Order: sequence, then structure tokens, then C-alpha cells
Amino acid sequence: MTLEMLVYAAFFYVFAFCAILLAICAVVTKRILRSAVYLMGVLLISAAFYVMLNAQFLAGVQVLVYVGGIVVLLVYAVMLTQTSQVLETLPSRIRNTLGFFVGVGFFCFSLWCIFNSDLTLITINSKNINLATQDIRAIGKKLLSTERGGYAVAFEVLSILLLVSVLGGIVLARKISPGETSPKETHVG
Amino acid sequence: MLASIFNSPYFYPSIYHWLVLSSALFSIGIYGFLTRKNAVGILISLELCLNSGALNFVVFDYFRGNHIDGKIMALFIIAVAAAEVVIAMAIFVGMFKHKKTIDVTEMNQMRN
Amino acid sequence: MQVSCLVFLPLLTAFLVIMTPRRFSYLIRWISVFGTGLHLALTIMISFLFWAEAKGDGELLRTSLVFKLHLVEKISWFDSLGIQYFVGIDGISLTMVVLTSIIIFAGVLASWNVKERAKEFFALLLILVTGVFGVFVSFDLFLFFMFYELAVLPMYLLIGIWGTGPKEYAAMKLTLMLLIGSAFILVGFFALYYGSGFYTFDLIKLATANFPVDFQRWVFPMIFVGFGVIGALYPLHTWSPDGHSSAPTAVSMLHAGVLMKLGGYGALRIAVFLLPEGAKYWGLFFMGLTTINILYGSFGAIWQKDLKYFTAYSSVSHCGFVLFGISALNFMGMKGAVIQMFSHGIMTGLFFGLIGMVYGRTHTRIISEMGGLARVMPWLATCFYIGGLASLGLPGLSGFIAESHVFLGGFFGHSLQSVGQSGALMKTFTLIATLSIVVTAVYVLRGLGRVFQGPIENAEFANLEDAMLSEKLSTGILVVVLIVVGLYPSILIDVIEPAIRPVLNRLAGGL
Amino acid sequence: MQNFINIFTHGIFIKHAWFVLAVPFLSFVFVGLVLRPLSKKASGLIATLSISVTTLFVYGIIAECFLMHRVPSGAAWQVPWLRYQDGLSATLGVLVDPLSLLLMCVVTTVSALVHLYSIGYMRGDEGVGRYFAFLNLFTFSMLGLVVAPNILQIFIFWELVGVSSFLLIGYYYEKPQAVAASKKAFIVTRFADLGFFIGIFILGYYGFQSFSRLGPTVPQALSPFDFAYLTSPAFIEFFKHETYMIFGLSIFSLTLILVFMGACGKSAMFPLHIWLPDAMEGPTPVSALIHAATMVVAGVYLVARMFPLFVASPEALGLVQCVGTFTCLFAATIGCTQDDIKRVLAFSTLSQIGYMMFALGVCHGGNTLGYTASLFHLFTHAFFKALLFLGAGSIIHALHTNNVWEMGGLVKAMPITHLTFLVATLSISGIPPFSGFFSKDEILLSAFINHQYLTFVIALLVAGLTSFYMFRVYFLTFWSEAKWHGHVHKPQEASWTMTLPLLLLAVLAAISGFTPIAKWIFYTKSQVESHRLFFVPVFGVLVAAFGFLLAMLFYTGDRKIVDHVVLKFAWMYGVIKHKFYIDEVYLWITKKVIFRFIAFPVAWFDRRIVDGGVNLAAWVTRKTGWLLRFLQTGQVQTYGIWLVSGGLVMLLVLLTL
Amino acid sequence: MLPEIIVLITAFTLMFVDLFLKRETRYFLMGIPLGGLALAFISVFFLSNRKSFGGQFSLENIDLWLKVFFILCAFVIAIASFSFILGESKETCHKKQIYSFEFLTILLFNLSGMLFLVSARDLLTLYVSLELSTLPLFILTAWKRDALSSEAGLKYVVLGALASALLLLGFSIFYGLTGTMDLVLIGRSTNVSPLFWFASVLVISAIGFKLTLVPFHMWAPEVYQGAPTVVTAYLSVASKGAGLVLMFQIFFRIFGASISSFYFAIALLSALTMTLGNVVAIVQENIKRFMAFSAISQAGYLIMGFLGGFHANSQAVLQGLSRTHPLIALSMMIGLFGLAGIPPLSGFIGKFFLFSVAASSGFYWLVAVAAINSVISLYYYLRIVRQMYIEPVLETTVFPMKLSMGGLLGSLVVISVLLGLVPVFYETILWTWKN
Repeated sequence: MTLEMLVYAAFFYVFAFCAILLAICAVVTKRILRSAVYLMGVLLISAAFYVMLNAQFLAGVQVLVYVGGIVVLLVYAVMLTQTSQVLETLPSRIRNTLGFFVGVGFFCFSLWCIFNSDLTLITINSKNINLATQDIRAIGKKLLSTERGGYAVAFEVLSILLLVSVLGGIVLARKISPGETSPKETHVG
Repeated sequence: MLASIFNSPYFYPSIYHWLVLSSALFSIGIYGFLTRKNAVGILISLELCLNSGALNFVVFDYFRGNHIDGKIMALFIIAVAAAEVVIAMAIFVGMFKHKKTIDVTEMNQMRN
Repeated sequence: MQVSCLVFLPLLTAFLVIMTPRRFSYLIRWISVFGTGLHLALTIMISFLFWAEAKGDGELLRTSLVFKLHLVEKISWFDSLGIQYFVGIDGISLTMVVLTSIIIFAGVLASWNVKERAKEFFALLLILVTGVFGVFVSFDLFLFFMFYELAVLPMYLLIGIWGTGPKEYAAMKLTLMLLIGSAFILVGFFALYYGSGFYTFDLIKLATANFPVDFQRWVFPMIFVGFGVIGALYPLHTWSPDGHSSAPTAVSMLHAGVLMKLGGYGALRIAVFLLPEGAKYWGLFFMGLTTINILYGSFGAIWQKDLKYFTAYSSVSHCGFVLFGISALNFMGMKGAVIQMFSHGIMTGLFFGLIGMVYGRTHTRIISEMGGLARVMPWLATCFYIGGLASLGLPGLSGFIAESHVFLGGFFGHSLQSVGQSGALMKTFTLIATLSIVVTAVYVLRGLGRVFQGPIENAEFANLEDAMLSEKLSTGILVVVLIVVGLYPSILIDVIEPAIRPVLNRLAGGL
Repeated sequence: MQNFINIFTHGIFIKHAWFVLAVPFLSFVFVGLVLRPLSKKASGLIATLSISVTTLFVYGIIAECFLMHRVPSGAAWQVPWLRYQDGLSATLGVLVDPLSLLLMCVVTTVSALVHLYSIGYMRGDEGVGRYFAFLNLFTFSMLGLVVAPNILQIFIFWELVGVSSFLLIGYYYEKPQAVAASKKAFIVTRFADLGFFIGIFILGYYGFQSFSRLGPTVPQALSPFDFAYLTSPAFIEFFKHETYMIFGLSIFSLTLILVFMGACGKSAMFPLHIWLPDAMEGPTPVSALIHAATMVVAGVYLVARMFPLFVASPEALGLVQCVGTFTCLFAATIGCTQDDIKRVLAFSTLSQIGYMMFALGVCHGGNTLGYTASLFHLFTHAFFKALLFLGAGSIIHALHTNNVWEMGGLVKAMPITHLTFLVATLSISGIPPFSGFFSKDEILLSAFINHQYLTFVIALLVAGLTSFYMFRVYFLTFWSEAKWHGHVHKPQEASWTMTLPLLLLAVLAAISGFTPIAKWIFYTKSQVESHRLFFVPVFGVLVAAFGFLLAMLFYTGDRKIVDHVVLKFAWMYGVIKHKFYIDEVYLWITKKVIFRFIAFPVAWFDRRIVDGGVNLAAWVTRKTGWLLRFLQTGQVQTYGIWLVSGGLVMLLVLLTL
Repeated sequence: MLPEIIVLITAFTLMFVDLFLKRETRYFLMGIPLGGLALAFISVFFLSNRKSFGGQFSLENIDLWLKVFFILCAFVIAIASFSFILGESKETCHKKQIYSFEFLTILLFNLSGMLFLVSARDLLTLYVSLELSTLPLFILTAWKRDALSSEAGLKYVVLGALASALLLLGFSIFYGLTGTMDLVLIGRSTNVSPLFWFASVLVISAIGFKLTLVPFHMWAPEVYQGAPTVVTAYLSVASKGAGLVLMFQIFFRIFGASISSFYFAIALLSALTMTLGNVVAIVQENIKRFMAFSAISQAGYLIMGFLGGFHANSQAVLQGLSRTHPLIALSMMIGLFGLAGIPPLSGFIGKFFLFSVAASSGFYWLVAVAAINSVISLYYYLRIVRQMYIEPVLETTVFPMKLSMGGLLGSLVVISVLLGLVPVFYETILWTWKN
């Protein structure tokens, strides 16, 4: 065990423990704002994981987009719906236990499956490592290439998806000018 | 004794460790999804799940894949998550206008 | 070419009826009468053609294992799935086609005074008949099933809209039970389709596939019970009393007269023909069941207050004869079953037609309220009595021919092991079944006596008028047919016998 | 004259024997469809004409046979009618042999006379066309029954006879009792026919099995149903040794008992006799024809036709004898107490048929004289019983009442009826010169020869009773003081159409005793003339005379003796008057037992259980649907739980399978 | 790629033109989407099966017909939605909503997502196009912005996100097991280990969600009830079609070899879905909830097609899809029950093929259950027929049907009857299939 590996392992365990602790807190806290913050913590740690798995560019994107964008959006939502002050009450006994059992069940099943199937390890060989260094260029090239392995089509589809979500967001949440009649409850017969 | 732990073959974080970690996160996400009352809380736990999925992809990419596809997939997952959150937020806000609360348990006007 | 236009002529008439505007309700009736009349003529022409062609069939079929069809038309439809439009005529189908065309002609004549929404009524009736004709002449299982569904579905609307009494309930129950029956048949057909290994629905081709014995043992009851539902097999007959009593005249004539024969026809043509081993295995069980069917129907009829329920129960008992004959699995039994199908079809058609006419006049069907109508409507009374005597099996009328065949068939047992243990059991079943001729006599005379004979109870029946011309014509035809078949049965027997031969040869192990 | 005789020598009549059946059928169709609505008189005339032509034709056949001194044994004419199976088919034909000739002669003669009589009797009625059509139908079916060469044809015409009697009894369908009587008659006979039908099955079954082997040996047999085959010694031998036993009886005797059950129904023997007295609701000529001369003897004819089989089974013949004797006594006792003239005659018919039955029955004692005696009695009884009925008919026609006590003093008012009625009464009571004496004497003789002494004694007693009740009716109707003075028009003799048949029948009743039946009809020729015991007829006459005196004592003077006797035996008299309450027992059985405990539960069961079953299935689907509906709680998170846990369960399913 | 591009171009032009034109004159705007879709419809036939974009986007014959199916559905829904958009129908609740042509743009984007889904050949494109074909539906469901619609939208979003998370995890495991993103390669190389089962279950639950199979169907009733009628129609037709395509891609590409081990699971799912769908549909009062459950039972029939082999079943699935689906759902959804009287005939033939596939692999018990269920489904068809014909006609519960709508649906009915009898449509599919 080289020193470097030792440090690597130490980092892994520390970060893993923190991630799981923060996740549990995010899920359990009563105040919604606090849970958003905990979520931010988990995301940052996972960015660190990405670095450990030498996906540096991804870590950057994660921090920028995920933490910067989505979490902020979550906070806005909390502000807009004025639920930050309101203390969220505990879920009913049954729902809680049921949820717990399902969560634990899921976890045990996945563990059982993981440890029963033989994931033959592809040892880290040299070729992979140097590749990792210029990963951004490779990602960029693969992203837009139209040959066999490329994802140009997916890229275009993603752009449309984002456009639609923005359009949808606007349509659904735009303010109705006070002039119009308030939306009356209508049922189709 | 400590040394023995450090040198044992299972100490260094192999693929199994990563997978356990990501499925732990996923399970916590699911638990959160099933028990939080606040709609945003549900969203948060969903983000947890998606993030653990992305992590899973990167892990598999690192250990078994060709070191690029997994990352691209993670990238796309982040983008899609963003799109979802936008739409979810819009609907929550719309919901809030009517019910003055986004407590999911009260939204059962249509049932049986 | 003739058989296809035989099947689709009623559809054409229905189309014409739909085209005529609603105002000319009189014209609608004339079109449908003319259509069905033309159809009757066509049927007679075809039967002559058949006689000409089928001259030599008697000996030819003595040993053959497959039906000898005439006027065959075969056009491929979905050939990748082995489905084709395969239509033909043999002895049994011809009998059934003649029966149906007579009944529909009489039915249309009998429903001369249907006033509201006459257009849809006649159109649906004719569509129903197309389905029935299709079933009797089709030799491709898919086509058979298609026409079978076509025959069952208009029934819902016909009873639902023009019926009387609890019509929705009766219509819904009838349609659903028949369709559950057809669900069983569908599964059976698929079993045949895949079990045979030929991947074809063609009946003749399937006949050459020898199905393994235990396969036959579970498919046979599936198909037999499926057809049993519409053939009023014992526990599954509950739809028929309600269905018949709340259906309008023409519909219950057609239904009891013809549709219930689909069950017997299908059971004979498909279940027994394709799966002889299964038939032998289950023969005794169904024979016992149908014995109950026969007695149950006749005892039930004694107690009925309403005339239509009375006839419905009697037709349950007579349909029991049909299935009894088939499950006897020998030459006389099956031949008797086909004759009974024909003769009972005519009889019940006559009965329901007459009940409709009586109801048209007295507006009541309760037996105890009516009395002494013979004085007022002698024609209807005589026809009713002839029908009644035919149903209790008076020699000289067609009822006796059928019943004697079925009883002798049941008593003489399998052509193979007539003596053994199953032979004795079959004899006891037959003897129990013969008790029905007494019980039938009791309820027929009791019912008719109370309705037609004795003094006229309530005064306003005194000045009812007798049958109109159209009604006289319709009942007249049916009575003449009953008497002709009764006096000179070999008209029917010479046609049916060659067609039964193949089924018998397969049963006798000639696989 | 000579050429007139040699017409009969060419055998034309026998060759065209189908003519006997064709004419009545054609006239039935013609009268029924064409003439009935047109004119009453024409239909009456045509019907009578056709039957008389048939009668003459039958006489032609008899003359032909008589002149050629031999009677052809096989069926004169056969046409295949209904093919059941390769070896089994039913044919329609005419069998001409001594037995069928005798019956044909009786049936056609009586029928012709009744037709003639009916023209007068039914003059005023409005349904006359229908009446004559049915009468013709009845004659046709009776003739069909009599000439049947095979057992299936007998059954077919057996049913047709039953139906035509049903139609004729129910002729006055206005009257509820007539409707009930016709329904009762048909159902009871139908029940008996069930036994006959099963008998035919078993015979046909064993016949079919053995036909391939034994068929060729029997000359005349065409199919297993033919009498020639059934009564052939080969078949009897085969059938007798069939070992199959049911209820302790061999199949052979069981079949014969079943056939006898059919015969009982039609001839109204003891257990199934209840329909005959009620059948008097029909018009009197009908009773005369059907319930005196023809239909009721069909049972005797059947037993006679199957006699070789019966002889081979002692149990069957024993039963025939018992039933015959008991009915004879039973009916005679009731006959004495009836008030309605037609009921008296009905019971007397019952008792006379009882005579014929037990005459056949005693033959199991060895000597088959009874066979000839019974048929001889059948021959004579037909004429004088028809005469009695027609006489009663003309009385009723004149006085419009059936009750014997309301009649009286008709000696001068209706001389011809009185004379003919007297002849018939003398004949039935067995007074020497008349036919009744000869046939009854033969029966008594056959009973005595076969050592059936109990039957012999009962027969004598019944002979006495017969003469007693017949003379009771005679004295009450003709000699007691007239009670009809009050009526507006006084009774007088009817028109010639009614009186001529009476006279003819009277002549026949008188001379028919002398016809040499024994020469033609016998089972074993040797036993017929074997011995003549003189004391049997003497006892018969003595007993008859005693009955006559008793009746004269009771009924000529005033009525106090009768009242005194009635008072003394009041209870017994009441029971006998009500026919031992057997009708009520039957009624109770059908109404209470069959309808209430079988028909009602079946109908109820069908409506509640079987129907209920279907509705239950519908209710179950609806209820599950209703329950499952509440699965949708509206909580998003419950849906989430369902979704994930569903996935996990799916995983379990996949892993385990 | 041609149809997708055309659809996108129409969507963008519609969006821009909508911005610039005044509210009243926008009436003639309807022409753009219809014209665009017609063009796309024609363009599909010019493509022969060649791969472009380096195999990311390939087109085989079956996809040809699937695309035709999607475009046809979108075309019909577009026509149907005009009355909704232009505010004549009672549903549009307030002024502001009127002339909002965004509805159609989002619809077109959704359609493009489905078209991409059909030709996706690797995990990434599959995932993204799946997202593109579900996210717009969340928006459309919550379109009316009233209490019911928003609640429906919320539930749909939340559960949809959960389903996509599960799908994601499944895909990641597949990627992990095989190391490649390409579907076909994954299909070839998978070794059957517990993790593979775990991943397939996750994917099946996502498919189950989209196809409303029983344990995953809970969202359907509320969403169908809450969403505007046109969207409900679209949901039950197109989104179910998309679910089928997803199942098609997954089952025949990824599971390829080991599909037979899934037969029992599919049969179980199908039986459960059919029975629950039919049984609960009987007791529903609300018309749209009733439609939801009847659509659920339809899904049960459809997946029976997957019990046969690749070739046998694809015709059956297509038959089932084209027959049972558009006609019944459409005519029901838009409330024209008049046409409901005919489904048994045309539906019958579609179902017949599906049953035959199930019977071919020996699932006779399933065919029996399916036949009984079709009887139950007939029960409520007949109830509707009764409402129309037998009961005295109540006030028309359906909003006035414009000529265009009537004409369209009438023609669809005729097509359906013809499809049943005339074999030409069916034969051509077979022909294209063969070569």
C-alpha cells in the first residue's frame, strides 16, 4: 500500500461518511432551508468524488451547474412558497415506517445483487490513466461527433429539452394580470 | 492491528465500495421521497437519487467503461435534472397559488 | 358463388332497409319480407343443387374420415396466419340453413306490427341472421368465430331496445354469458390452431392432424362447454328463460329457434369431429348432465306462470335432447340430434311466433289470466296445439322422429362398447330421459288447456279477431314443415345421414 | 251371382290392402281442411261414406279369405318409412291375418254405424265438421294400429289413437270438466305408453343384436321390429335365455310386463282406469266407438298379438290374469252404484275387458282356449256394448239428462230404443240365445279347464253382478214411472239415422254368438274343441237369472227396499259410489307431490340458485372493483411506495423463477 | 432524420409567428402545425432504412410504422386541440389562456422526442429522448392551472421524476455490466447475473410507469382526470405508444437473447393489469377516470404481444397498437361515444392477434384471462352503448362537435373497419418486414 493509495483511501472514507451523514440530515430535518443546504453539501462532496475518479471537468460542471444553479433554484422555490418559516410536521407513523422499510429493502436488495454478481475488475492500466489527463478534449470531441460512438443527436435533443422546460416553466408560472377573471373551478362533465 | 486493517485487500476503495456508497445515497433519497411532506423536500431527495445515479455512471465508467461515455452521461443527467427541477418548481408555484400550501398530503382532491 | 350470396343476401337487405328513409315504415317491412322471401327461394334452389350433387355421397362417405363439401368457395384472407374465407355446404349445414331461412321468413312476417324504430329493428335482425348463416356454412374456425360474434352482438340491442319486462338486465346477462361461452371457444380454437402443428384454422386440414389424447381430453370439454352455454347446457342455461321472455317476438323466435342450435351444431361439427378421444372420455359425463337438462327443463316448465317462460323452459329441455344425442356418440344419437335441432327450431319458432301474436291481442302473457281463446282465435289455437303435440313427440309430427332417434341412440350406446359398464349407465340415462315424454305431455296440455280451452274468463277477450293474413302465412309455413317432416322423414334423413358418417368413422377409431 | 263370387277369388282385395288405411286418412284430410268450414251436412255425409266404403272393402277381404280357405300369413303391403340405422328401420304396412281381420271387421263396422248415428245425434252442434274429422282420424289410427306388421307401427298409431281420443273427449272444450277429462285421459295413457316405449326399446335392442344371426331363419321378417320376427320361436328362445336380471325379474318377463303396462293404460285396467269414467264427458257416439268397441280393446289386441311371447313367460301371464280378474270384480261393484247411465256403461266396459284380459291370462295353466275365448268375447262385446251406448245416447238425446233416476216410462215413448236396449242387456248378461252367453261361456270354460278355480268363481260372481246392474239400468230407464211429464216436448223416437244403427247392432248382437270364430282364431288348434263341460253354461245362466230377479225386485216397485239396503250398508255404499276414492288419490299425488315437491323446487332452484349464481359472479366482480377503487388514496407518496415496492416484488419473482 | 427536422422546424416557426401576430388574427395559425405534420407524414415514406449519424440514428421498417403512428396521433390531437386552444370548449378556464399556441409547440416538441425515441440506438440518446417525450407532458397536464390540473401535474412530475431516477440507475448498471452505451452491443454481451436482474427490474418499473402497468399505474387515474381532455387523449394514445416503443427497444435490443426468462413476469403483469383495469373501470362514475382505467386494461392487452418471438410479436404489437388503440381511445376521449359501438369488431381483430401470440408460447391460461377480461370490458362498452341508444337521450354531455372533428373521426372509424377486413394494410407491413 503506497502512501498515495493510503491517502486516497482515507479521503474516500472520510468523504463517504460525510456524504451519507449529510444526506440523512437533508432528508430528516424539519426546516426545508436547512435540508437544501445539506443537499448542497452532499453535491459538493460528490463533486469531490468525481475528482477522485479523475472526472475533473465533471466535478467543475457539478459544482457550477448543480450546486450553483439547481440548489439556488430550490431555495427560490422555498422562498416563493413561503414555507421556510413553517415547521414541517413529522410524517404519519405508518408512512414513516413504510418509507423506511422500502428504503432499507431497496438498499439490501441492491447490496445483495452487487455482491452476488462478479464485477470482474478491469485493473487500472496505464493506457487509461494518460487518457484521463486530456479528458475535456475527448469529451468535447465525442459529444459532437456524428460517427459511431458520438452523441451529437443526444446533444441536440438535450438542447430542445432544456428549451421546452424553460418554455413550460414560463407558461405555467407566469403571473396572470389582475384584469382577467380568476380561474374558476371547472370540471369536464 | 491498525496496520492489518490498512493492508487488508479490502481496505483500498474498490468498485464495490463505490457501488455501496451510491446505492446508500439512492436509498436515502428514496426514503426521503417517500416520507417528506413538503413538495420541495421531495424534490431535494429526488436530486439526491439523480446525483447518486450520475455517481454510479462515473464509477462504472472509471472501473469498467471507456472513461468518456460515463462522464458524458453524467453531464447529461445534470442537465436533465435541471430541466426537471424547473418544471417541478413551476408546478409547485402554480399549486401554491391555489392551496396556499405545498404539503403533498393535502393534495388528494381526486381520489378513489 | 351461391353460398356466399346466401350468407350476404340478408346483409344486403339490411343495407337496403337502412337506406330507406324512416317515414316509409311500410316500405321497410316489405323490403325485409321480400328479402327474406327471396332468401328462402335461394335456399330451396341451393338444396336442390345440393341434392343433385350429393347423389352418390351415401356410399362414398361410408368410410371417409372427412366431410364431403359441396358448392365450396375458398379465398385466402390472412394466409400468413392460415386464415381463409372457406365456405361450403354439407348435409348438416344444409339442414340448418333451411331451418334458419324458414324461421327468419316467419319471424319477419310475425313482427309485422313493430312500430317504433322499425328500421333499426329489421336491420339488426337481418345482420343477426347473416351472422347465423355465416356460422352454418363456414369451415374455417376464425371465420366461424367471427360470424359467431356477429350473431351474438346485435342481440343486445334487439332485446335492450325493443324488449319488454327487465329488458336491460336480460339483454346484458344474455350477451355476457354468451360471450363468456365464446371466450371458452376462443381458447379452444387457439389450442387447436397451435396444437395441430399446422398453424391453420381450416377445419378439413385440422381433421388430418391427430391430436395427442390428453390434449384432446382438456380441449374437448373447453369447446363443448363453450358451445354448451349457447346450447343451454344445464348449469349455464339461466340466460335463456330471461332472454327469451323479454325479447320481442321475432328475436325470440330467431334466438330460441336458431341461435340455440349454434351450440349443438358447433359441438358436433368441431368438438366431436376434431377431438374424438376427448368426446369418448367426456361423453358419459355430458350425457348425465344433459339428462338433468331434459328433466329440469320440463319440470321447470310445469310451474311457470308466464307463457314465454313456459316455452323458454321447454326449449331448454328440447335443447337438452340435442346435446344428449350428441353425447351418445353413435350414429342414431347424432343423427337424432341434428333432426331434433331442425324440428325443435321449427317448433319453438312456431311457439314464440304464436305467443307474440296472442300477446299482440290480449296484451298479457300470464297463463292464468287467459282462458277459452280457442273460440275467439281458432287458427292460432290449432297451430298452438299442433306445435304442442309436436313438442311432446306425437308420431306423424317431426318431434317424434327426433325423439325416437335420440332415445334409440342413447339406448343402443356406443357402436363400440354397447354392453360394457358405460353401456349400462347410458341405458339408465336414456330411461330417465324417456320420463320426459310424460312430463312434457303434462306441461304442454296443462298450459295449452288453461290458455285456449275452457270458458272465456274475462269479457274483453270475447271480441278479439283471429290471425291476419301475414300471421296465417308465417304460422302456416311452420306447421306444414312440421307435418311434412313428420309424415315423410326421409326428406331430412337422406340429407343428414351422409354428413354424420365421417364423424362416426372418426369416433370408431378410424383416425 | 257366380261372377260376383269369383271377383273375390283373384285376391285383388288383399293385394290392395293399403286401401283400408288410405281412405280414412284421405277423408280425414279432406273433411278436416276443406269441408269443415264449408258445410256441416256435407262433412258428415262424406265422413260416413268413406268409412262405409272401407267397411265394405274389409268385408271384401274377409270374403276373399273365406272363399280361398286360407289366410296369407305375411304383411300384405309394406313401405319403408323411417331408417334409423343400417339394420334397424321402421316400415308402414298392412298385415292381413285372422287376428287383424277380426279386429278390422269389428272396428270398421262399429265405426260406420257410429258415424251414421252421429249424423243424427250431432245435428244441432256447430263444431260438427271438426267432430267428423277427428272421428275419421280416430278410425284411421285404430285401423293403422290393428293392421300393424311391426311393433313400432303399433306404437305410432297407439299414440295417434291416444291423441284422437283426447281431441274427441275434449270436443266440448267450453266445459271445464271435458277439458280436464281429456287432459287426464291423454296423460294417463301417455304414462302407460312410456312403459310400452321402454318395452319396445328393450325388444328392439335384443332383436337388433340377434337379428343378424336369427333374421334369415325367419321368412317374413324384414327388421328386428317385425312381429313375424319377434314372435318367432328362434327369437323367443334367444330372448328367454337372456340372463340379465333386474329387480329379481328376468329381462324377458320385465319387457313383457312393461308392454302389458302400455296395454293396461289403453284398456283402462285397474291402476290406470281412472280416465275412462271421466272420458264420458265426450259426446255419446264417441264413447260408443272409442270407449266401448275399439280403443279400449287395443290393449287386449296387443297382448293377443304378442301372445307367443307372453305364453313363454308365466310371470307376465300371471300378472295379466290377476289384473284382469281384479279389474273385473272392482268395476262390476262400482257399476252397481252409479247414477249416470254412461258411467254405469263405462264401468261395465271395464269389467268386460277385465273378462277378456283374464281370459288371456289363464292360458298359463296350459290350455290356450282362453285366447280364442277372449277374442270371441271381444268380438261380441263390441257390438252389444256399442248398442248399449247408442241406446243410452238416444235416451239422453231425448231427455237431455244422464241421471238414471230422472228417466222412466220410455217403453211406449221409444219402442225401438227399448227393444234394442233389451236385446243388448240380455246379451251382456249372458242369456242363452244372445251372443254374450256364448263368449262368456267360453271364457268361464277356459278358466275352469286351466284349473283357475278362484278366477272361475269370481267370474261367475261378476256375471251375476253384470246382469244385476244392467237390468237395474233397464228397469229404471224404461219401466219406472215417467218423471219427464213436466218437460215441454215429450221424448219420442229419433230420426232414422239414429234408429237404423240401433237395429243393425241389435241384429249383430243377437247373431254374432253363432259365428265360428274358433275355426279361424286359435293359438294351438288341438286344444280348442277338446272338451265341452255342460255344467259351466248352466251355472252362468242361473247366476244371470238370479241377478235379473234381484234387479227386478229392487227397482220395479217403489224404492223403499233400495233405500233400506242403502241405509244398512251406507258406509260401504258411499265408498263404492266414490270409486274407492282412487281419483282423489291420483289427484293428490299429481297436485301435491309432483307439482309441489318436484316442479316448484325445480323452478325455485332455477330462479334462486342457478340464476343467483350468475348474479353472484356479477356482484363479486362489481364488489372487487369497488374495493380496489379505494386503493387510489390520492397520496402521491403511497403511489411512490407502490411503485418501488412493486419493482422489488417483481425482482423477487424474477429471481425465484 | 427528415421527419424529426420537419417537426422541429414547424414548432419553431409556430413559436415565432405566434409572438408577432395579434391575438385576433392568429386564427389562421392553425394551418402551420397541420401543414408541418402532413409534410412530416409524407417525408417518413421517403426514408429507406439507412443509418445516419454513425448509427446513433437508424431506421428499420418497424420504426417506419411506429413513426407513422406517432405522427398520425399528433395530427389528430392537433385538430382536436384547436377548440381547446381557441377557448370555445368549456375547459379553457380563463381569458389569458386563449390563443396560447405554446400548447401546440410543446406538443410538437413532445412528438419530436417520441420520434427520436424510436430511432435511438444507445443508452444516452434513449434516456434523453425519453425525457423529452415525458417532460412536456408534465407541462401539458398542468396546463389549465386550476386546482385539479395542478394537482395532477404535481403528482405526474413527482412520480415521473422517480421513475426516471430508477431508469437512470438501471441504465447505469447496464453500462456497468457491459461497458458500452450501444444498445445492440449491450444485448449481445450481457451475462445473466443478479445485478442484471436488478437493473432489468428497475427498467421494467420505469416502463411500467409509462405504460401504466398494474403496480406502477397509480398515477394514471388522477392525471387523466385532472389533465385537459385533449391531453388525456394524447396521454393515453401517444405516451402509451412511447412506453411501448421503450419496451420494444429495451426488450428486443437489450434483453434480446434472454427474453424468454421474462415471459412469466410479462404474463403476470399483463393479467394483473387487464383484470384490475377492467374490474375497477366498471365502478367508475367520472368519465375521464373511467377512460383511465379502460386505457390501463388496454395496456394489459398490449404487452401480451411481447410474449412471442421478435418477428411474430412485432406484427401483433403493431396490430394491437393500431387497432385497439387510436380508435377506441380517441373516440372515447373526445367524448363521441357514438363511435364506441364499433370497437368490438375492429378491436376484436387486434385482440385476436395479441391472443394468438400469447397462445403461441403456451400461455393458454393467460388467453383465458384475457378473453374473460374482454367480456368485462364489453360490459362497460355496452353500458355506454346503452346510455346512447336505449336510455332516452339526455342533454348532450359532450361539447358541440365541429364538423372537422366529426368528419375526422368518421373517417377513422371507416379505416378501422376496413383494417379489420381488408388485409392490404396488414400485408404491406409484412412485406416491408420481410425485406
